[in-house]
Amino acid sequence: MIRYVLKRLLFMIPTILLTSLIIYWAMDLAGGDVVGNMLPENATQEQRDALTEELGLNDPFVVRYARYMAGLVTGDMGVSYKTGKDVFKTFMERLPMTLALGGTALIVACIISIPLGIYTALNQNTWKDTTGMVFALFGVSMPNFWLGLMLMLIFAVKLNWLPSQGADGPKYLVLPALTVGLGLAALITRTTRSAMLDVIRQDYMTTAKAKGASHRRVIYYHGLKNAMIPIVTAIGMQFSLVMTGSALAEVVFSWPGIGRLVFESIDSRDIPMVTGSIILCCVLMSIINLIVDLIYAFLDPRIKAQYSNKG
Amino acid sequence: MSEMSKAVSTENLNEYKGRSLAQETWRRLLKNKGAVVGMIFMVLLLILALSGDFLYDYDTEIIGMNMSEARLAPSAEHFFGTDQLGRDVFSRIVYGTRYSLIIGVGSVAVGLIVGLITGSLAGFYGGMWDQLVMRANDILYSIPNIMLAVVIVQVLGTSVLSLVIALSISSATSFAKITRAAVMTIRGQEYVESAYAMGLPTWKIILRHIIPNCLSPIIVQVTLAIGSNIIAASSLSFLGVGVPIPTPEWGTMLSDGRQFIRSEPWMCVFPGIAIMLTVLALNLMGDGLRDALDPKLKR
Amino acid sequence: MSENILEIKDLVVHFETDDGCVKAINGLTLSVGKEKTLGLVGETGAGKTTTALSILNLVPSPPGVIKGGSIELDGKDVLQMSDKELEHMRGNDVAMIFQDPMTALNPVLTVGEQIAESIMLHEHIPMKDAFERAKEMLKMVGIAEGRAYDYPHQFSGGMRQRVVIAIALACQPNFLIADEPTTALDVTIQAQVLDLMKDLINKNHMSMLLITHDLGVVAEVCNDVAVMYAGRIVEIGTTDEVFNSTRHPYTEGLFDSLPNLKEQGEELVPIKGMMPDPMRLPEGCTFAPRCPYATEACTQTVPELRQVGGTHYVACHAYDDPSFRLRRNANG
Amino acid sequence: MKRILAMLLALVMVFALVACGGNNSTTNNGGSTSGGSTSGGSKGEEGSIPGVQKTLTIGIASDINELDPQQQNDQINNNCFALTHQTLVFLTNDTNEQVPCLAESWEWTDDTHLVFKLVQNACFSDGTPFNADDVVFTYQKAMDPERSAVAATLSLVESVNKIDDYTVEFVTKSYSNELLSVLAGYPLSILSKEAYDDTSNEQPYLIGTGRYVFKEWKEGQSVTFVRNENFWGDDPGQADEIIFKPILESASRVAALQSGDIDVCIDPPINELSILQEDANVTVHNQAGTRLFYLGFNCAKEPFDNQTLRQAIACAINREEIINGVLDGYGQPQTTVVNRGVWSFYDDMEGFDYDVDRAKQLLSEAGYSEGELTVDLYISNGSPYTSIAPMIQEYLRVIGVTVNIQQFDEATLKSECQSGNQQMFLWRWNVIDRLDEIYTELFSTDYPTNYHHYSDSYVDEMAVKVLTEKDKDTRLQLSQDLQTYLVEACPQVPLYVADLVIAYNKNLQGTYLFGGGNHNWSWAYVALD
Repeated sequence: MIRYVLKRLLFMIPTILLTSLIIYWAMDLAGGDVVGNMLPENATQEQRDALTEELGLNDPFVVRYARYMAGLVTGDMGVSYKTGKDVFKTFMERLPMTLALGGTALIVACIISIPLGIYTALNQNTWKDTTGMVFALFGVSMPNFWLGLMLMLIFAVKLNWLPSQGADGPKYLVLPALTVGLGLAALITRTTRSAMLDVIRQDYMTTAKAKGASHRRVIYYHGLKNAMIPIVTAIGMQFSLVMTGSALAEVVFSWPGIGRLVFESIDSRDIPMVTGSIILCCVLMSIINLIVDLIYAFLDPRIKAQYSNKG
Repeated sequence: MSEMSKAVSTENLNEYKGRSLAQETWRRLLKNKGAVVGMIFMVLLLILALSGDFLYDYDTEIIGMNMSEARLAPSAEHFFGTDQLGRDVFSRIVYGTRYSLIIGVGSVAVGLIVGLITGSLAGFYGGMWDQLVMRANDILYSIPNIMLAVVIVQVLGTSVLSLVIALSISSATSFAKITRAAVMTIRGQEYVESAYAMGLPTWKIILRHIIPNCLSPIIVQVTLAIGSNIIAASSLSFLGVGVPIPTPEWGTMLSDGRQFIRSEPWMCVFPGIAIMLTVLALNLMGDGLRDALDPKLKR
Repeated sequence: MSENILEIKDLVVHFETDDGCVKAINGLTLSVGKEKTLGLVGETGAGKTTTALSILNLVPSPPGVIKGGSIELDGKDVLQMSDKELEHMRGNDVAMIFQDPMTALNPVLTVGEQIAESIMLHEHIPMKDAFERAKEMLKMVGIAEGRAYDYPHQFSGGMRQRVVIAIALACQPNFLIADEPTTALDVTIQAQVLDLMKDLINKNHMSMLLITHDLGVVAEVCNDVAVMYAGRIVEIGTTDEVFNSTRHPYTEGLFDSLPNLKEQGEELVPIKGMMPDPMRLPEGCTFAPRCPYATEACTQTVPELRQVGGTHYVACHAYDDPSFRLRRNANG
Repeated sequence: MKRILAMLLALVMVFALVACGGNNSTTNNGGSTSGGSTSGGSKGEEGSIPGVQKTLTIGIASDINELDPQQQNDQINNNCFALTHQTLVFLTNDTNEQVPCLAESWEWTDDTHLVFKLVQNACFSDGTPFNADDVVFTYQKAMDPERSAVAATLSLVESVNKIDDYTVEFVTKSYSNELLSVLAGYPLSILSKEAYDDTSNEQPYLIGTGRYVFKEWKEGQSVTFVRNENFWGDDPGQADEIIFKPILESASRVAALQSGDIDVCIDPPINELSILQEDANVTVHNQAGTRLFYLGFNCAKEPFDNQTLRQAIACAINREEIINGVLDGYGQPQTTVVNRGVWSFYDDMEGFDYDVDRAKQLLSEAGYSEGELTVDLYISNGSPYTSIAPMIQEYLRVIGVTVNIQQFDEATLKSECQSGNQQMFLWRWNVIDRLDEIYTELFSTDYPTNYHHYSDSYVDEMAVKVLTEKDKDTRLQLSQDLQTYLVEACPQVPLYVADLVIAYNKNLQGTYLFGGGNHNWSWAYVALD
């Protein structure tokens, strides 16, 4: 097992190289005036040329990319064009915010969708099943900026229970997490439902009942553990989605997350920040996927066997 | 054994013989009320998408502006009210059906094909191929579709096509991931080994045995992805990399109507509801299809 | 009848599916004596497994509906029991061995855990102690203790069936239902498993309902035999009575379609026709269309079980005339 | 498996605690009145000065991006420097005149010498005294292109010399009516020479003589300033802390104001004003603006090198409809190129007002038949451009010109226009009092911000004359003639000057607002009722 984890970590290096190449090339392709973003409107052409020279933007793509990679290898991701702050530090400052938001949102999603998924699976094709589905779909078919605004208007403005935006303490987390969480709930509910439907008809469930296990235990202990594999896949996928996907929710609630950081830096062509943060996102994503795969093994011994002998 | 079959009453024999898989699935699909409602809605959408030009004249009624009627509340004359340029929201939604369907369905279709192939190969072969595909997935997954859209728009210019390509890339990654997970668990089953034993070539095994069996998680993802891609189009158009102005695409109408969310909510509410109903219809149909196709669910 | 552990009276079970109402069991009456083994024989689709599941009240509720009848286990009617009582009974008083070992075990739990669970549920002892007991059970069914930590996919078919048996016997139930325990196994393993079951039953003074379509297994293991056709018992009695002085035409048909080692050259005579469609059962005696001795009366009313010997009962109108004998044992 | 369930349950507990924990703290001190009374958090909490709320929180539309005055010229940053720094002269928001600030008095001794007498009792926030050395140091640094991004604005100044400790002399190439208002700009705030000499200080540019001192910038979250305890003037800041909070989504800003999380909402969306007006705790303030929005032409290349065609397009645009459609009426139309409210504003020339027939007639005169011409319209994404663009597209479609709209982020739009790739573009220009910001910067040949690529020697000469003409009446006449000439030449179609709209807590006092948004919050505070 350890060998497998090491192999995956080693594999991350070519991934990062490839990612940086793709993004650097993409930002190059995306064009846009980098220097224009940095200088005030009435800066003279000489000042523009001086800055372009200073940043080495006139050099051919290969030279710029090599220089960037040289920096990357030594852990220096360069400085943001827009704010002048170190890219790595800014990313790390915002990472806990996104993890907090993403994590809580996922918990919210799981609390809502796993029981709902099981409930709809148990009452398949009854009205309970359809209403459960409609509720689960409510989150994904409603754009999260709209959902966010509605929640904000109700809880912050009308009822004044919760702060409308900002990020100074746990109670600031409630509304954004709910907004993002509802968006995630749909896929997790659907996956739970179809997984449970498959599991309910299995013979070992009858064996469990024949042992005298209560209905609840059969469903939650025997059934859920088997159903967890596709559910964990869905959650793993959602978590990586939340990293950069909840940019709009972060904008609505002024939550300083990574989604918003990437969103703004692409808009202002802040190349070091975009490249740096997406590389770090990619590293994070690989780690998350690795964790999801390990959870697979923990959940499904057949796959663990596959990993250990595969090395 | 031959004389035995003769003796069996012919009546119940041909009853079974007649029903191929497709007819069987269709018959069972019709039993599921939700799926039927979903199908009817989708057929209606398809008709609207095709008949847009007959119902409305594009220049005058869809993008034509008359400020005197700007921002009217929903009324008999304008079912869904008018937007800030006085254009009738209802006709724009009806006409816009085609763009949203093209974006939603198109991007998911492309993504599905790419995802299925890479996912099943990764799941089936494992080893190097699996790592390659999965790591490529990690990369594509971490690149937000906002960035993909910006780059593609820069290369191809703002058009529905570039939007479809950008969204299909991000959908492909999720399909590949699901297919891989499904294929990995199914690959161990005996019927796959027996297919091997019969000497079938690998790609045939994948096509005939493995993919049909990992249909249910895929159908779930297809129906969801179409909805979320239509919504993603709205955030992209907010960034200016969506469909060109004045195309009446639902996602764009949603993000344009954003500023008026509290004062004139109908500009935002109705496109939102249109998307929501489409996603709901797709999912009910998808669910019905999933249950109908799943032989184990025969009762 | 001596004190019976199980008495089923007029059990009716239907499955209301989309395509129509499947009449799986139509008035089943059956009883199993204490420390006795009753073989339940019949073609597939006769309703054997449904009978087994109904004893544990495990018939899947959405499609399956128990229309009527009673199942008394140790004097208590299972169909009236509350969930609590059912949960207490299952695994403790009565246990079941399933047919397909490949799918009967939970793939994500270790074998030891699955056995220990039953002990833990009924004797309310912590998992750790239950796990030790589980190891002993494994030893009892001939599997090395160390393997308690392995997962089902690491065992062969035969070994898995042993685990299923270990699970069933974990709490020493006094009544065991075995639903074609050896069908999925090859012959050599089949013999081992049957021997194992026989001596475990004798050692623990248990009674068993053995469901099978293999008459050889019945002869070897069971005291009594009940022949089931289209959801009803058509003939019941001791193994000797049914094997040697067969009364019901269907039972005769079963024996005729069996290769007989003694008379090698004999022509095998299969039973004419096919199992009736459970959704459209014929009137009167369900076997009539395929019964060589069928008369007009057979298609009118459903024959009731009547006594034709010590403990030998048969449900066939032909015996209105007591002297009637099947060809097979014309002299008997 | 149990471990997973246990873990899930534990997380649920934590989350529930957080949620209800959150509720308890707000409900017990939450305001009882309906709607968004100032409740929760540090709101309504009294600061060190009795009757004054401890913090003043201002919700802004985008985050600041620079802390060094001379490296930028964005309004968002300048609003911060207004708190921490001061300039030689101060621009008033009523008469647009320069009044004494760090300079007591000043005079042009001759055409090329401007002498300032400095105040003697001023000091910086770290206590060091203010004198001529600081002024000389600040301007020498500002004029050096390597060390300052705003060197171009001082192109007229030859040198800055110290006469004595409290007198400074500016030597210029020629007399300029606009130099004083240039020096009033916040990028040219007076920096402390001692702070720069002290090499241990990494951010010497933070030291100023203003009423507040920079405390912390949490990127993307907030910028905080605390009151400068040893402020030299007699009217120090009232609020203990002033916080700028970037809230990008306009609807969120409004909700934040109503829920009391912020005290001032910059640029509330026009269509939500009616909702705010109904809210008893909020005052909606509206006054004439100074930012002119226009439709520009690239006069250097096909097809808009053709003046008649430009005039045809001008006649096709209906300004009133745009103002009602986009601004709900909160704006003033204008025909001339000088922003309404600036000295010598003259709008009575005939010009090219909305007249579809005349537009069609001019179009054919320009040599184009209906439906023949297709042009690109470059705009920046976000409002109001995405609302105006479709209207212009529609107006031109009516007269037979097809418009393709291309969206860019702001910086890219500016560079596209600068390099002349555009044909038509939508842009804006905020001018409070300096005419050279229009004539020179917008219409003089080869000036970097002359996105029209318009070049006319007559206009270049007139621009210099207006800049240097001392006599007021002749200067007025010159400016009005130039405006008439430029409207006829039609390098751009001026659309409207948007009103300033701002919403704030009804107890807000001491506001000092400018039509173009360069507000000075150093006197502002929230009075506690």
